[in-house]
Amino acid sequence: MTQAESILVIGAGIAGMKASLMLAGPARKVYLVERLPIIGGKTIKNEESFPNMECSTCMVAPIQQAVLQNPHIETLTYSAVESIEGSAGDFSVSVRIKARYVSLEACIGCGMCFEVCPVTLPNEWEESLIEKKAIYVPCSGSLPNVPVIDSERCLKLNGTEECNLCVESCAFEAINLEDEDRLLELKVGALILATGSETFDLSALPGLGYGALPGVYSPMEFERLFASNGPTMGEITLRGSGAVPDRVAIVHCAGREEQGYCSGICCMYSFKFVRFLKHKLPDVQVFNIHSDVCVPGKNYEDFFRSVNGGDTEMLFTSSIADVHVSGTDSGLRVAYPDGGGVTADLEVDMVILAAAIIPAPLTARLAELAGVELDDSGFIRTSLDGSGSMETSRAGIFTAGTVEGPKDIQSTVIQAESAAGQVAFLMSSMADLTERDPSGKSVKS
Amino acid sequence: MNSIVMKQDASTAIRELLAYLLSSSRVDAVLTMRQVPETGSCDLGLITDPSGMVEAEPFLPVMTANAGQALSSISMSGKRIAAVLKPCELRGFTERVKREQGSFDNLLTISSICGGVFPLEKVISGDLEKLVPRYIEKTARAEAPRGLRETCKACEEFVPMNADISVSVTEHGSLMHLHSDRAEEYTEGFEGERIEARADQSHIDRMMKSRSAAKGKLFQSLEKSSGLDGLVDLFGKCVGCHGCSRVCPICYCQHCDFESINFDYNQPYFQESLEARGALRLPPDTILFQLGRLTHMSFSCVGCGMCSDVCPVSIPVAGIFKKTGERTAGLFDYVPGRDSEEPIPVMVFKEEELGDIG
Amino acid sequence: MSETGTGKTEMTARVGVYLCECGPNIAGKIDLDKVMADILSESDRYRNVELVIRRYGFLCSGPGKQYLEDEIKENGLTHLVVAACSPRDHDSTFMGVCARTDLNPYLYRIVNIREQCSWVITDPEEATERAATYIRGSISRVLRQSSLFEKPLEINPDAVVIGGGAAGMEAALALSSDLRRVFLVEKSASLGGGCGITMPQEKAVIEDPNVDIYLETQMSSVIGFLGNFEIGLKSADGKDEEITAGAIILAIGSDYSDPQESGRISFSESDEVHILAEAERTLEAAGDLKLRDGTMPETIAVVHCVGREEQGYCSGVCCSSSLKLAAAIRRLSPETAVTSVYRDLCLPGADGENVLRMARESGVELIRTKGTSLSGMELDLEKMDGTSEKRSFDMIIPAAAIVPAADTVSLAEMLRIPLDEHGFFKEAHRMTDPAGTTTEGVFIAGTAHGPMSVMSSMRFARACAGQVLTRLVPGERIVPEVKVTEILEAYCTGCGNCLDVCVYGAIYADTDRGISVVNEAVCRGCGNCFASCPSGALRTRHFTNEQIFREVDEALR
Amino acid sequence: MISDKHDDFTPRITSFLCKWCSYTGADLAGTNRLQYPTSIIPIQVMCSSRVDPVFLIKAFLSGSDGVLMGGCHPGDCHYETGNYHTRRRFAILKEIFDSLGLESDRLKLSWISASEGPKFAQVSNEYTEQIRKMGKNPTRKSVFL
Repeated sequence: MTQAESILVIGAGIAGMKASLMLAGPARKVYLVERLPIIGGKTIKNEESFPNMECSTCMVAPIQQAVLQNPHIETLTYSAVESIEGSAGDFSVSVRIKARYVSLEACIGCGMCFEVCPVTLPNEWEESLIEKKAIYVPCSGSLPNVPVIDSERCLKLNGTEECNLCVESCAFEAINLEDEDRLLELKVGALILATGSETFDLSALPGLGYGALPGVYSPMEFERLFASNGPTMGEITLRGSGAVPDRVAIVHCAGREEQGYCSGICCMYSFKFVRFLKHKLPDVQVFNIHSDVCVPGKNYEDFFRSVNGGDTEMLFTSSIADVHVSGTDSGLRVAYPDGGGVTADLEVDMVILAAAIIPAPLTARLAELAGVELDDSGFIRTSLDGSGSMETSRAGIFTAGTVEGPKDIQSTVIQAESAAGQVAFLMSSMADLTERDPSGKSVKS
Repeated sequence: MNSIVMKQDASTAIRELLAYLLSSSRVDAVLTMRQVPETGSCDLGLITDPSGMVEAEPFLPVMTANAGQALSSISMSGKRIAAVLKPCELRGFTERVKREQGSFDNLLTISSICGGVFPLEKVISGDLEKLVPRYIEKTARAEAPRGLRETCKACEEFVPMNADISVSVTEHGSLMHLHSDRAEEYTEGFEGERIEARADQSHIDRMMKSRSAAKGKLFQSLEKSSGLDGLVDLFGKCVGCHGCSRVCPICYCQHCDFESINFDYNQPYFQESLEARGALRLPPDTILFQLGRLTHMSFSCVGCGMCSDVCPVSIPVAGIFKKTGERTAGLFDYVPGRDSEEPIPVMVFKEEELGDIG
Repeated sequence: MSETGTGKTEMTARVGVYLCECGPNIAGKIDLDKVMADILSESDRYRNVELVIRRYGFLCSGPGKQYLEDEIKENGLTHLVVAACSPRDHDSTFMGVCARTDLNPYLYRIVNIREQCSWVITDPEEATERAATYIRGSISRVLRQSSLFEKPLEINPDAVVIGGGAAGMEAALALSSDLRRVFLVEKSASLGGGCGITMPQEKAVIEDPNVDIYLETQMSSVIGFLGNFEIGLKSADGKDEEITAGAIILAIGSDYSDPQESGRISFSESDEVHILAEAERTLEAAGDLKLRDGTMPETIAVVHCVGREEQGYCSGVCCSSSLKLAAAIRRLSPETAVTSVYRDLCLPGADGENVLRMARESGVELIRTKGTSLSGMELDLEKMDGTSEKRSFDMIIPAAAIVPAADTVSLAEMLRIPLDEHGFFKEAHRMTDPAGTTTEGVFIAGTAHGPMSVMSSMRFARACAGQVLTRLVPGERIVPEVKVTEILEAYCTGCGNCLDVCVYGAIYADTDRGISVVNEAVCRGCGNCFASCPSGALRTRHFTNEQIFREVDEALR
Repeated sequence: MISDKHDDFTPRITSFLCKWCSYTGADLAGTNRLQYPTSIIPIQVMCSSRVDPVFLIKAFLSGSDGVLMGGCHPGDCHYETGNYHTRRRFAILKEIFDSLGLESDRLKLSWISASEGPKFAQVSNEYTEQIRKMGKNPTRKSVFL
């Protein structure tokens, strides 16, 4: 196999996985690089996806399995791209595979090592709602189901003390504290950037109380709170008090003004949260404080209607920017200007902020490495010719999913399929050139 | 509804209509009950020559086979056929059409408000001659004739549901109701006064009253054999002949799966199960066979009663199927044989239904 | 084979049963020696079966796999049972081991004695007993499995694109190369579709030597499956032609809803009410929007969300189109006052925000209402503060909803694909396969899928192209699933139950023979048809009644 | 081979689990070490719609104290609509059992998704307890064919 037939996909979320599965085959090898120790991306953080309220794990797990079992995909988890040189058909990429300290081959995922580890840390994958050990898998049901060691917090690795408990607990001799980062030099013909996005940093909106008031939640926190494989095993209980909420306000458009665009999916996930709440807490009262309802496409309005009125009260505000959340003796107060511009008050015990979708912090760095342009919002720019192409400003480098801008899962998959098609086309035209070049010159090295 | 007044008795009138259909070449053949005058023997027959109509006894109150079952392949021959069917036979046929085992395309169906039929044993014993005149008289008065099959006594679906032509007979006379364009078209030119009339509802109501009462009693008698022990009691005498499924209009399979290797047992199974559980119930197949059949077709059971009629050991199969079938069909407001366009419940679904089942 | 006393020749099966210790994960809970002894003690209950039972440390490890491979070869195993972890983890691993030997991988089973036994059952004795039960069930079942063989199929890489609008042309361009022909079939006499403006791809499509364009032509018939379709085309002048292709892309576009459908809007022919798409076209062609009498309107209202209520969805593009049009009118004729009347502004993405800014900057008046009705040229606006206002305009432009094209129904029937609740083609899976349909090899692009922007249409088109480009690689063959359903013709009555429940259209009625026929290349092996067949005429390989019954019987022994 | 060391019996619950959701959910229960009784006998099928009601009858008559059918939640079927068919077939079978006076509680349908490991364990525990209260299946006493 030559570089012309190899592809590098960066990011193993649903876009990266779909693109990899489409491209991998006897004639094409795919390297799938993922920063986290597990694959699956953001989708697997959601118990259910709108609008079908379909179980996300059920939807994604077969895709994850297919990726891991595909002989033509080399999945490099816990890895990062360090440099990208060359041009379409002939890229040289170096990938750093971080020391995992646990052998992907030998470990069977029994989890014995977690129990003995004396170090506890917040589990960021679970939005820090629970803790993990210094040797950990991010969540139950992780794929690959092999832990990593946080080298900065591991007592042995950071030099605090000669702890060897995990090594001793492992019956499989899968843990090697001498493990080191490895650098892998890859020759590939094309790249697909699919590193996803983040949600707006809500602490930048002090008026909404996130961070200061424990009853105020980010969307991802709430997703994990609801998830049956999450920190509370799916029980919706309030941070701190552990009480079950009676009244919940969902504030739309958090960060829209600041970002300067509507993410197009926050209304839908907010309505999904209404379903979540009513499903588990039938007596809960829910309020959606919004100014515009944006539910585009053939599948979304029905969903909105199914919650509107019955399950939630839609409260219109003339200015999201003037919504204010404060703490009271009994819970939280949300103050907002209503349709006539008069300030209304709402007493609740839980607030969920529908945060905007923003570029992931590492997107700019990736763009710089890959030499591709960003758009004004900081997402990777595509379709420079208006044709819907997924090619970036650099030939041979394509992109897919929310790294290109906020979008729902459907559009993410469509982009992944588009990008995969364009890569396949590029590859076949190159192979074609090779065959037909009478001079014998070839793009193959 | 356009109806034709029948001057003579219903059998004669329909015989004449059938002869008319044959002689005017509107149909190629007629399916009807026949009785050979010399011997009194009766069967279901296909007649193509108008002169053969003398043997036709369209409303003979016996069911030698479910005519709906017999009609299956005949109806798909491409020939135009007029068929005289009892309401349950027509419903059975309709259920078969839904399963691609028959077609209404070239068919004129004639049915009547049904007084029920006598068990086959009455035909064999030769008692039929005596019973029929009394039957006609009683049925016209909406009374239950004696000696009918238990299933018929308890049948509440005695009014034809989707016949082209239905016949109603009361003390006040007999009428032929035309329900479809085809009925109008085929009877064009057939002699008889046309009036606007429906079947006499009070007559139907009176019949229904006695039927409902009988059904209540039948179902109640089955309660005694409830539960696993009850089923064992009921089916304990089963000889495993599978006659019930062979005569069933809904059991349309060419080969019964329950007789296939899928349900065969190997020797170690017998031995080990016997050792583990200490007893083996023979004859084989009974409970699984009947439960399996119920899952396959109870919701489509038209209650024709053939299964009970042929059971050599008098197991009330029809009653059981009817009782269960009413419940399984009721889950989906399904009425077997009501309409050939109504989908079979297990072939379709609604996204929102049966809420608390999972 | 061994000779028996009766002179008959009988097969002797050699079943290998390998228990993985998985370190303490299995061996720490389950007494594997006892399991082995229990099963061996009963080995005489299998006729003509020899059991080989062994335990091993880690069967999934490199040495473990090698050990298993050697064992299969050395013992001449005819069947293999591996008692280890979940099939999700290592089913394919051990199938791979079988594939390196003469043992057909489908004569092997994995038994999950870890995730669903040792890890969940507290008591070691109970877990041990349970493991033995599972393994016995699997021995019984594996003996009834049969060898299955993959049958790669040759494919035709060409594609047919139905519809010559933006999506269709984009798909054609994305696909065409010297390795692949594209047949672009358009019902009308010209390319371009419903956008009303000249699409930039048109020239490229016409000049592309690998794209065959069929104008005034419709698809009249189709048979086949992914990689091998035969498609009948009928042209307006009655000419029939048959083409073959490996995939079909549906890009037939959409229509606009009738604004008067709702009853909230009523106007007559003579009123100056023009739907948005018309107004866009006029503005593009003429450079301005005039009233019928040739004068310029002084006031124009653009009414958003017309049809949203009735259709039950937000088309997602009308807000943007409406504001763009409003801004364009203001730019071209600054003396015209333009008012946009909306309920919610749905303007996702950075572009949306730009459009809104442009509209504001160009002086478009924006009015948010709870609802709007129209009678003649007078709008009744229900304001957010609860008051209402009636206003008349010289011209009114309703932004009608995007609705399915008329051909959608007939094409769906021809291709045996379902429609969604709004009458658009239904995707195979809303999230994971949005461009695919339940008929493999048939894809949906553009607004035939649902309302979307031109950019999204082209993305869908490229996604369809992506599916074709990656699945139908010239010179490569495709390997259909082997664990599919087969039909036992002698048992089939042709009742059609199986056809009704199969969402993939994998079963056909052979009316001449009065039976159903399974297209194995299309079947995905779910087994729904099997459960719908009272005759037992269907059999899903690897999940036959006999296999499952034996497993149940053994487990309950 | 039933463990009789407890005063009360250990039910045997034949469980037909669809490959995509409920089997994966059961695996997740294992990964999380959620304990449940030894009663569950899992049989993996591709889709709950593969489970012919006759399988359930067969398991019942073969001496299963309970029969559990697990599938993807309605709307989530890996094969589009399979579980909607399952649901109807199951409803019919329940009704048949009820009408014949058989204990229809010995049949259970449960929608368990791939992430619902805790639900699988909970259903297993609760259903086992329910069956334990009902007592042994009378078909354990003799072989029914």
